[in-house]
Amino acid sequence: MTILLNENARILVQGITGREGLYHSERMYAYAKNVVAGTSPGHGGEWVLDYKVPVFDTVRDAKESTQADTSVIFVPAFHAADAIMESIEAEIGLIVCISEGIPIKDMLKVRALLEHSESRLIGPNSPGILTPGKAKAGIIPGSIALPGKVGVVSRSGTLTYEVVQALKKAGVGVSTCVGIGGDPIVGTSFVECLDLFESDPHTDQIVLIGEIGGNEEELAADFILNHVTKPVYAYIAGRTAPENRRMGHAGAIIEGKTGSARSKIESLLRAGVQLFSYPEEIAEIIRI
Amino acid sequence: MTILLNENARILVQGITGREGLYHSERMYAYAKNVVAGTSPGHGGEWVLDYKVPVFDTVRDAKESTQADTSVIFVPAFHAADAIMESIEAEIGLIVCISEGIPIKDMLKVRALLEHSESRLIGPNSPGILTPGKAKAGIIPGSIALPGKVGVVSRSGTLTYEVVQALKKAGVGVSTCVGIGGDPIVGTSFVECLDLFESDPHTDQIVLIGEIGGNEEELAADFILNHVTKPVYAYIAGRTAPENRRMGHAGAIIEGKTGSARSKIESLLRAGVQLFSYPEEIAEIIRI
Amino acid sequence: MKLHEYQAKLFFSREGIPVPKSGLANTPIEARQIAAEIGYPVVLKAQVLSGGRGKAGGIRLVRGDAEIETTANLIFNSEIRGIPVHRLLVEKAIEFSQEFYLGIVNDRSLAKPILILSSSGGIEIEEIALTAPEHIEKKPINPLIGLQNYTVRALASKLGIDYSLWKPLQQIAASLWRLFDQLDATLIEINPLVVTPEKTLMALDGKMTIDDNAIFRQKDFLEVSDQTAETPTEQEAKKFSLNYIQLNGNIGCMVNGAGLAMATMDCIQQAGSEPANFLDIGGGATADKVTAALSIIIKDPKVTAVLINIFGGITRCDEVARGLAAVLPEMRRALPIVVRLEGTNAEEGKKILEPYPQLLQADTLMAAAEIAVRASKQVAS
Amino acid sequence: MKLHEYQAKLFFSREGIPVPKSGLANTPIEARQIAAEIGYPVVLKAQVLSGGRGKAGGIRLVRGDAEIETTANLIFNSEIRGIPVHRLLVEKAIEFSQEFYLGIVNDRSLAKPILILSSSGGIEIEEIALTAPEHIEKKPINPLIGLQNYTVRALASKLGIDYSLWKPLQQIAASLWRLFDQLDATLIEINPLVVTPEKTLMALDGKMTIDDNAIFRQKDFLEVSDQTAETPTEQEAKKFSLNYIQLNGNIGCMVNGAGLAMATMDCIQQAGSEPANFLDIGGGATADKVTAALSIIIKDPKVTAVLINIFGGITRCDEVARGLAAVLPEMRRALPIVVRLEGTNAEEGKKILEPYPQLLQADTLMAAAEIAVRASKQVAS
Repeated sequence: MTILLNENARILVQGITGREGLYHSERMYAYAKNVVAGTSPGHGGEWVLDYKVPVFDTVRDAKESTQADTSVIFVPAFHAADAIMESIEAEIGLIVCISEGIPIKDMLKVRALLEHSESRLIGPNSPGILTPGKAKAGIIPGSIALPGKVGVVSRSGTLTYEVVQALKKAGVGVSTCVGIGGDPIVGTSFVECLDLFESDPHTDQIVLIGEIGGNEEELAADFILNHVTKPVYAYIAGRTAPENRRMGHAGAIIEGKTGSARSKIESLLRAGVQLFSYPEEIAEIIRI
Repeated sequence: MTILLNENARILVQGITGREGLYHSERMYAYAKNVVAGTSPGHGGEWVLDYKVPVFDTVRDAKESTQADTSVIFVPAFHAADAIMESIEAEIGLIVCISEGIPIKDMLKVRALLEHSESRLIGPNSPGILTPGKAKAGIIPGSIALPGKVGVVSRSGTLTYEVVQALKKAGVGVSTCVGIGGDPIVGTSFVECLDLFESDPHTDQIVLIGEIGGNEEELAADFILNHVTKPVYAYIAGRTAPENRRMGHAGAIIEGKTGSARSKIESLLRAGVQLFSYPEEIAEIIRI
Repeated sequence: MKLHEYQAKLFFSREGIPVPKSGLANTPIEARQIAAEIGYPVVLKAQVLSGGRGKAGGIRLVRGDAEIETTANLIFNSEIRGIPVHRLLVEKAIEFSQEFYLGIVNDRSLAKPILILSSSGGIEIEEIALTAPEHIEKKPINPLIGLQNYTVRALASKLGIDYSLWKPLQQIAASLWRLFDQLDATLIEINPLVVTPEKTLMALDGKMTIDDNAIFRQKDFLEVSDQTAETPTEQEAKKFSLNYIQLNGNIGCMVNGAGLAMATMDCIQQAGSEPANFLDIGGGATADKVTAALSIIIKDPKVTAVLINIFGGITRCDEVARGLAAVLPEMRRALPIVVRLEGTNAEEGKKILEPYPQLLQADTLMAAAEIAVRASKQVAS
Repeated sequence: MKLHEYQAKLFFSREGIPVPKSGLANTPIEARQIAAEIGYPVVLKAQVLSGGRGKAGGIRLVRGDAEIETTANLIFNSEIRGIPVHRLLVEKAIEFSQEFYLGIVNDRSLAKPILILSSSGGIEIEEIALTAPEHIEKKPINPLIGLQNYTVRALASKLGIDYSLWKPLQQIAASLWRLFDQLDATLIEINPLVVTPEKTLMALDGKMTIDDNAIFRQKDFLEVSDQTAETPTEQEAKKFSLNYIQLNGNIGCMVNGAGLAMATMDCIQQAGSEPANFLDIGGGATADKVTAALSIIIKDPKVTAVLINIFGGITRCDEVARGLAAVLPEMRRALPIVVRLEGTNAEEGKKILEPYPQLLQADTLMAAAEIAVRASKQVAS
């Protein structure tokens, strides 16, 4: 077992007839043959991918017919919260939302719904999950990673690709790579992913890729200090980004001094994490 | 043990400095001496009932200082949902709302909150709970009931008093009398109360007092048929009430033929319940 | 509070739900003027708060100028299930190929609003609910989240509604939800929601009920609530916050609590007569309110006896007695009045009423009903 | 999107939150006219989207007609933390006995809005948060239920705020919540919320930030968004949905993905130079967008080299290459451009760029940064 996603996943693509949805469904299918259904309102009864994948009007119909357990969402931002809620209501276990630009208010509702559901949400604004050699739910290029024992978790998309590819060039493989999404409110946190990697027997080391803003990395550092025994490596992007002209005091009152690259790096160092200062440097410092 | 309320209850009165709140706090205190606190915004630090009961600004403060576990709400309708939510948030186990006239929309929110809380709500628009000889949470006159082994559950206030007093005149005592409240949306249903009475070793027989409208009585009949072994007696008020000129079809689509006195009486008869046709008749048919 | 069709359609329109062009007429002449503006054919619709208006002759098609005043007059001079007609909605007649039903109503046991959609709307919808339930689909709405589009799509998909109509259906359902949520409605329905020849959707009839408990925060309705049809007596009762419904019998009743009031009415019938009204004075009524209640009851000329049944809890019997004592000396008719006082301060109340020997006493509710019925028959004979 | 104080106060006013009388002046003469209307003393407040306006001289008290134009001129001719002043809010000066802070902001880890109240508001609030946190109370709001009065009372009670102020505080907090919820705000604050000599509350300054992702459904802001101060280049970038922020260095950057863009900037600094901008072309950029992005970068005269770093995922490298190829022939300045293409269709992209030998290639990100910095220094020398 790897975390979240493995070869037994039965993937449903919400928005499968759209440009992005169809393109990436092909890629996912090519990677692991486990795309079992798609949804697209009004297209129920059609087929895509050369009659290999049936299309349904609703997630519930798709689930009932195909036992899909993992949903990957490619719909425009203003429909994305609706799509997530549809999957929550249909009791899809793992929901991966690629769409970006969802209003925060919608995500507050989604988070509140998730609290009392059996579903886990990854994203939104996530590149998805890649378990090399086994399955892919999202848009992380399959070619950039080797199977292996390093767990990767990140708030970023393309920055993650850099790191994972650097590992591959060094011959280092990945157990699972999770992009938790770059938005302020996401379904699954660094801490939850670290917890999963810590308990995963197929993960030996963990790479965390963070960036400035919020306090996710600080919370991750606390968690690592107290609960993670496996070696953790981390990169924080945005050391040179100008501090966003802060307006209003509420942020300062809530978050105190967290949020800056310095705060995050210091917290992680205190937790015994090894920092790397540019993406490809991971290949130089990781010990296999 | 009787259901919901016994001599160990620690009662908090929300709205204790108001006219009704104060009057009924005195009655409750006189009945069982277990009113331990009251709330009234801005009156925190004061005392009522001859310095026997301290007043707090908030339910949380009151609970922390007095370990209150039961709240009785006497606040105007447009503050009542706020008061219920305050008690839910403070994790009060039993909330009894006497206030009537709460907008249904507010009650939909309250019910949704209750679903994921540890609190039980009785009411709103409830006369409260009386466990004769032990404790009283609400406005049911203590003098009308003897302690005994008949459980009483009702949607009505004064109609319940008639029935309970008729039992007393016949020398029949009550284990607990629960007014679930006359509003369309209440916190605790007939079915839940029947379930509690069925498991209560101190209740031998059950009296259910219903009225026209909704399908609570029909659901109760189903439950009695399948889950209640104790004898149940029932009275349905409104046999001669003119059918409310129904407007719109949605009610009919949702509720079908339920709602009328005939539907309720037939369902209860099918469930083996003994019906009585005027309040005092209970004294003639109940077997002790 | 139930709204008239024309009121519901104003709200529909405000939220972007398509409705036919229309105007409200108080006279046949106004009806003709409105029809001239919007163009024939038009439909004249009696604005009364009752179902079955069509079958009762309250809805009529008019094809031209020649017949409109006559037809309008016909409706104005009729009664729809006993309700006089004061206003007509004059509405452009709309062609359609299909009738849907779309509604939101609170489900009491779920404690959630339910969205209901049917591909077979129209006046037979209740019949269809019983005989062909597969034409009706419904789903609960999480009241904290609000109606989501996927819920509408799920219903439309199950009913096989043409995909070209899903988007307008989503929009109309979203508008309906906004109205339901923002206006504290307990029911809103569009029936029929028709498909026009241009493949658009249009609301041909609409019903809305607003939660009476929420009117205090609904400014829109504080103004219109006086327009809903009620008898003058019911309106006067409203002023005193008395829950009063006029009925056809001759025993006037005054009771505290709706359940007990219904039980009292049942007892009257069981004793061989019929109640003249339902009247719940509520909890904790003051003497003033009781005075008003008794005055309203005895104004009804049908009333030949009065039964006052009070079980004091929040209500104090002495307060009730004081309220009665204020009316008794001024009563013009010598009506038998049975008073039963139980519970809080009953003894004090009875003492206050001692100076009025015309009052009949009773110990039990059933006895009180029997005494009232007997006395009523003596008065009538 | 951040709103100006005057915009926030318009919303406050609409929701019934008391604010001082005021008017917006574009010139010193307008300022004098407004002041004459509302009466002296007035406060002139520079409308710029920056904190610390007072310390920077952007807020000044004016006691009479004699000094107003001079003072207004002074502010109009100044810059507040580098931002020019185009508008002044001319506001009635208000006496007060106490300053509160009241705000709502989203808490990212809780995924809930937080209500914050302080009995020690004013410009030192952040300092107080660190040194005297007992003067600040906060509580999360259930976003599905909305702010309830008991939450406001709990904070007011803990802070020992005078009971006479609880009701107005509840009302203002409720208004703030309605604005927060209805306008898709991510932050709203009133600071200071003052207690006037008449013991009423009044909002003397206000800040609001609206969720950029929700502007599409917020009609109020589609209109005002052009009024928020941004450089012309940033506005042009917005037209093409490019996330562009101008900085002070001389290596222009174009990257896909915000995280990778920041990492690229970090690499530039590590290689010994500074980035001229942050530019994220987003996922799946078309050739047109890439063309616009490169044009914007090279318009900046500070730029002495460009670093293009694309790791294709959703973005296809051949599409990016086509976009670059469209600008290259028209470039007036001979700038060194380092292009790094990885991932989806990288080989096709490289092929498209083969005809442009002026482009420098790099395999790794760090190498690309080093090459760009070296080339930049050669250009500069």
